[in-house]
Amino acid sequence: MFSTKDIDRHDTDILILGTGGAGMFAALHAMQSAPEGTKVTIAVKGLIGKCGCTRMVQGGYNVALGGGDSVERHFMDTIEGGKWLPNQDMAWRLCEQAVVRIRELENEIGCFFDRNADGSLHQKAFAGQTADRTVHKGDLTGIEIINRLMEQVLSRPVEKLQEHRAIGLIPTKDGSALAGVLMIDMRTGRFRFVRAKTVLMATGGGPTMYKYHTPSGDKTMDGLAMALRVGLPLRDMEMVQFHPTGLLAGDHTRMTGTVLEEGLRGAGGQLVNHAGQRFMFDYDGKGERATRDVVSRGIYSEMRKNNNPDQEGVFISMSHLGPDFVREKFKGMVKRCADSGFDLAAGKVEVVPTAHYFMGGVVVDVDTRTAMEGLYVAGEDAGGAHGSNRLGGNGVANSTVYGGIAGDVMGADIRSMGALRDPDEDVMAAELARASHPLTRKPELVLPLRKQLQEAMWDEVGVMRTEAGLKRGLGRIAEISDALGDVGVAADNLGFNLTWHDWLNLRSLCDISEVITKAALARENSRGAHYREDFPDPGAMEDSYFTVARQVDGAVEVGREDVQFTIVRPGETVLPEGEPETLVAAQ
Amino acid sequence: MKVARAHPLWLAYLLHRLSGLGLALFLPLHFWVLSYALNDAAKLDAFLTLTEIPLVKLAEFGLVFLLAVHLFGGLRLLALEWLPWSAPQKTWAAAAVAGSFLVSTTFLLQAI
Amino acid sequence: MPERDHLTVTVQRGGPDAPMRPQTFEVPAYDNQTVLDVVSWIQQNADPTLTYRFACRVGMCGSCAMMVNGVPRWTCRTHVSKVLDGNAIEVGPLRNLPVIKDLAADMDPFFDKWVAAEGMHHPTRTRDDAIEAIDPVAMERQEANAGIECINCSVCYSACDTVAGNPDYLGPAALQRAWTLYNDAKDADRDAILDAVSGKGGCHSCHSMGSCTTYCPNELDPLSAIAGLKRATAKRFFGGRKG
Amino acid sequence: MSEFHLYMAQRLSALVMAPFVIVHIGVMIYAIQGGLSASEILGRTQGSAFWFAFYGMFVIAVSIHAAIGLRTILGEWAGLRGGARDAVAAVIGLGLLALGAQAVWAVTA
Ligand SMILES: Cc1cc2nc3c(=O)[nH]c(=O)nc-3n(C[C@H](O)[C@H](O)[C@H](O)COP(=O)(O)OP(=O)(O)OC[C@H]3O[C@@H](n4cnc5c(N)ncnc54)[C@H](O)[C@@H]3O)c2cc1C
Ligand code: HEM
Ligand code: SF4
Ligand code: F3S
Ligand code: FES
Repeated sequence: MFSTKDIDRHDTDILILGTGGAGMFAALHAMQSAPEGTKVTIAVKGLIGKCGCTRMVQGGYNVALGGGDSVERHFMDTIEGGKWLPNQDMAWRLCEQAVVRIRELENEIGCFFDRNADGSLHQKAFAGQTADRTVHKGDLTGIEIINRLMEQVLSRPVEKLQEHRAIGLIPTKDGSALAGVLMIDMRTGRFRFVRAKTVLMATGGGPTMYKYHTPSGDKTMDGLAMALRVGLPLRDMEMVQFHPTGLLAGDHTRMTGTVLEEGLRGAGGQLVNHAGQRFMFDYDGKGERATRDVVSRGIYSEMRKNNNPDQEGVFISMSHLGPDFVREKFKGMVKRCADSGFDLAAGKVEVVPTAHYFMGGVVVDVDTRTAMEGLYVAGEDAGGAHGSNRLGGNGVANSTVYGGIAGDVMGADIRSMGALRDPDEDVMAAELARASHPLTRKPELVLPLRKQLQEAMWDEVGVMRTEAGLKRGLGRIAEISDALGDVGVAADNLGFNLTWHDWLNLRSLCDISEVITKAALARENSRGAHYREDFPDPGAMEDSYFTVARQVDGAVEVGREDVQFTIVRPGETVLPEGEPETLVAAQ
Repeated sequence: MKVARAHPLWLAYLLHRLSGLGLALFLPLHFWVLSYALNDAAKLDAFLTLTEIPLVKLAEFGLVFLLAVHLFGGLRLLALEWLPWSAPQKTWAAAAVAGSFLVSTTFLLQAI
Repeated sequence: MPERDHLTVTVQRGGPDAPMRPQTFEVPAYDNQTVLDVVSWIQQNADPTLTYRFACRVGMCGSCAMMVNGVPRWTCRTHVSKVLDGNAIEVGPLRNLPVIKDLAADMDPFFDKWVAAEGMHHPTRTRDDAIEAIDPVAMERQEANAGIECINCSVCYSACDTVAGNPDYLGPAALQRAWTLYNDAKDADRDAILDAVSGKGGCHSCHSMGSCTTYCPNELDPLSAIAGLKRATAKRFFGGRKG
Repeated sequence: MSEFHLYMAQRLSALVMAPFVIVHIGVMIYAIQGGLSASEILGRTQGSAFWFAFYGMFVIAVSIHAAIGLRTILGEWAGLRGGARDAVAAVIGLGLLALGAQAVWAVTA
């Protein structure tokens, strides 16, 4: 129904997809490093700075700023937290550059983070950290970071393509380099192809294919699905981090899945099951204060024991701490719950583990380069820095550090690049056909299929996995994916047509769900966020491998590669001798 | 689509604007009447006897009310804008209205 | 259990090409239901062409603001029971902004004005310098903190009748940001800020009508921030400029 | 004149008027006792340099103040913009000034 002649053509020099911490830092750095006159364009699925997850960061930003803490210590925590799977060079660069980036955020971008009485930055310790390291602005750190970044970007001469959704990476005819990106101008419903010498993909992953999930609604794995289609390798794709306490309010409300903050458990919040009993001590000596993955599995196990269909989750109860205390200490959270009809301070609130962050992503080097010339990936879309688990506070550090690096590198690389590359028109036509496919089918509701996928992923590829379940999951995903091919969207009104985009979202989610499931099958041990009931042991750390998935001839294949211990080997440390194990008083 | 906006400060704004507008419309009339004095004090007197009529009295009351309400409302705004505090605005708005009522009622009582 | 099983929801439809017109839907009622859920239900089940905007679902991104029964609100954080008028709700796009389609407003003018008000940090230091020590309880800092959690949702901008009457007016959120920066010890260019808010449509256009402060879902107080700017500009006029 | 200067002019003229208005209302309350008469008014004011200055400044301030105020209202409620609005406001201001001057002259000369 559409031909490539219907595509608006557009040129730029540097194109950035997404405006989270990664995308915006890339734009700012690209403008600093690129030669005079370079055109920088930002294309984003929502409004600049108002979509994505960086804005939703609550807890804060990990950075070693001395006072006993060191880059080495931050690095060791990151490696141990990731259960020795991280790419060590990436993890090191993350920890090292976070120090520069936080100064940039404060001094150049204008963020103001919480201070101690003496005027220095206040830092606290998230679970899994051996020093008070997390810089924050109350529990609304992301708002401060993204608002300030947004102002800087908006006040500079960047070309802005808002509500432009990337749908396909279009390589050159020989496939060796990227020519540009095909998008939909969502407001008009028209296709637009943007050529660029370098493209940063910073679309932020987002495991929203689970029944319960925390990320913002615009994140649907589009970037990883695009990368998969052009044949790029994706690593650690089985690693989905669940946050233990997502709000459970029924499947008719978008509130379901949103995070109830970690601090509630830290402050003494209790988890009780359907029988009204506390259970976390049955699973871990630290009870509710255990790490995210442990608590998530505890809750998941309790949920399985209960077969009362009216009550799915467990409850978090704060009232024993005194409603006034809770109201005072967790003002924002209590208000949020109250706005949506729950009494967190005096009552109890039903919770479930909720898919929160995606550790997997495109294989990149420490300079954010990919295997395809002209394509760079940073932020949650890139794999490697976190291994099997992301420490609280390392997510936003990762996106801002590597976004900035991507900007620097693109600005430098562009100097040696000649003309814009010409796209492979066949790939373009295929991507166009793919995106307009539903417009040729009989209109039906998209929502039921999305719900089915979310159920399937939660049931079979969720907090605890087995081979049988994963295989069932593959079958269910394939069925849903096929069914989606028959669901149409009315083509007469494509301007800002959310239902068309729901369809495209589900397409990306189905594609990546399959990869997650296959990677989960390939990992026959339990590490970090990935737990196999049939292989509960972590395996020998020295023999650590990571999974690499790629699409070959239309089929997803998953292989394993050995982790290179380029900086530190399991059992060793880069901390100087005699350093205490932890600097945090009581954890 | 209707727009909800009837909160105290907005009403105070509207009152201030309408009173200012009212005064501005009345002012030329006021000047014109006074100018009568230039040619003929008797004419002015004739006009002033009108003020004995209850309806005119009421209008006068309204005028003084407008002036008072605008004065106090204006002082409230000046205080808000230029003094280094921003006390609870609603109280000030209310106080301004109350003050004007007080003054205008005094005036009315005196006039009768 | 909900008392009623359906809500009557009137949605304003249209855009630049089609004049706005109301359309009414019957939407199933649930216990836990926000206005965003209601709007989503219509798009997902009744009319797939309905356009609206949201992202975070929890009151952090400020994308989902709409007029609900005449009041601008974050729809993701507004429980239906709070706004129900009898059994009905009327939802429309934010006021004072161009409509792109249905419930999605064009927020560009809002952000253009944010920038026009010099709503961005003017650095004194670089990434190579240490982070400045700042007394967290200093008066100035408290003043800056007061407005810092604004999520630029444009609710205040939609509530303000000065914006409605004066297209040049920068509006409460942009001006509040300017005031925050003016009080930020780290900001290098306070004069630029005062210049930016003293021009056409600047802080002096505000009539202190306070709809911004009344309706800000974040409980911020742009009214007082704008008064602060007026005070600072007047002070500068009389020669008492501050450091 | 920039918006800011108009603002300052309006606020300063308001400040000037505030005591005048209070005195004015006070005088009225006092004067109205027993009814108003021209001779009473003129007796008080005629030939008085004080009342001349008092009402003179009042008139100047109110002309400035009201003209700027009406200019704002014309913009916001009547949709008048640019030069047209400024011109109308100027005419209003000068008109008020002329009428006011005449009145002051009448009662104090
Ligand atoms: C509730 C919550 C709390 C969190 N708290 C913390 C914390 O305390 N500390 C921490 O370190 N991390 C935290 N994280 C994780 C952190 O938010 C992420 O790691 C980080 O923000 C990711 O940044 P990003 O730039 O990669 O992606 P994002 O900020 O998610 O941005 C992605 C961007 O890509 C755009 N996009 C998506 N698809 C497309 C497309 N097809 N075309 C064009 N644009 C597209 C999106 O609209 C968005 O603008 C939290 C996450 C959530 C959800
Ligand atoms: C007594 C002293 C007075 C004070 C303290 C005062 C104060 C003010 C102030 C502060 C404003 C600005 C309101 C705003 O911009 O929101 C204003 C507006 C106005 N004033 Fe006065 N004023 C006084 C007398 C008068 C008089 C006597 C008149 C009429 C002739 C008048 C007419 C107006 C008008 C028309 C406006 C515009 C209203 C608006 O913009 O909403 N004022 N006044
Ligand atoms: S001040 Fe409040 S209402 Fe206005 S944009 Fe900021 S958060 Fe929204
Ligand atoms: S509502 Fe508008 S007029 Fe001023 S006080 Fe707020 S900006
Ligand atoms: S969806 Fe983000 S504030 Fe409502």
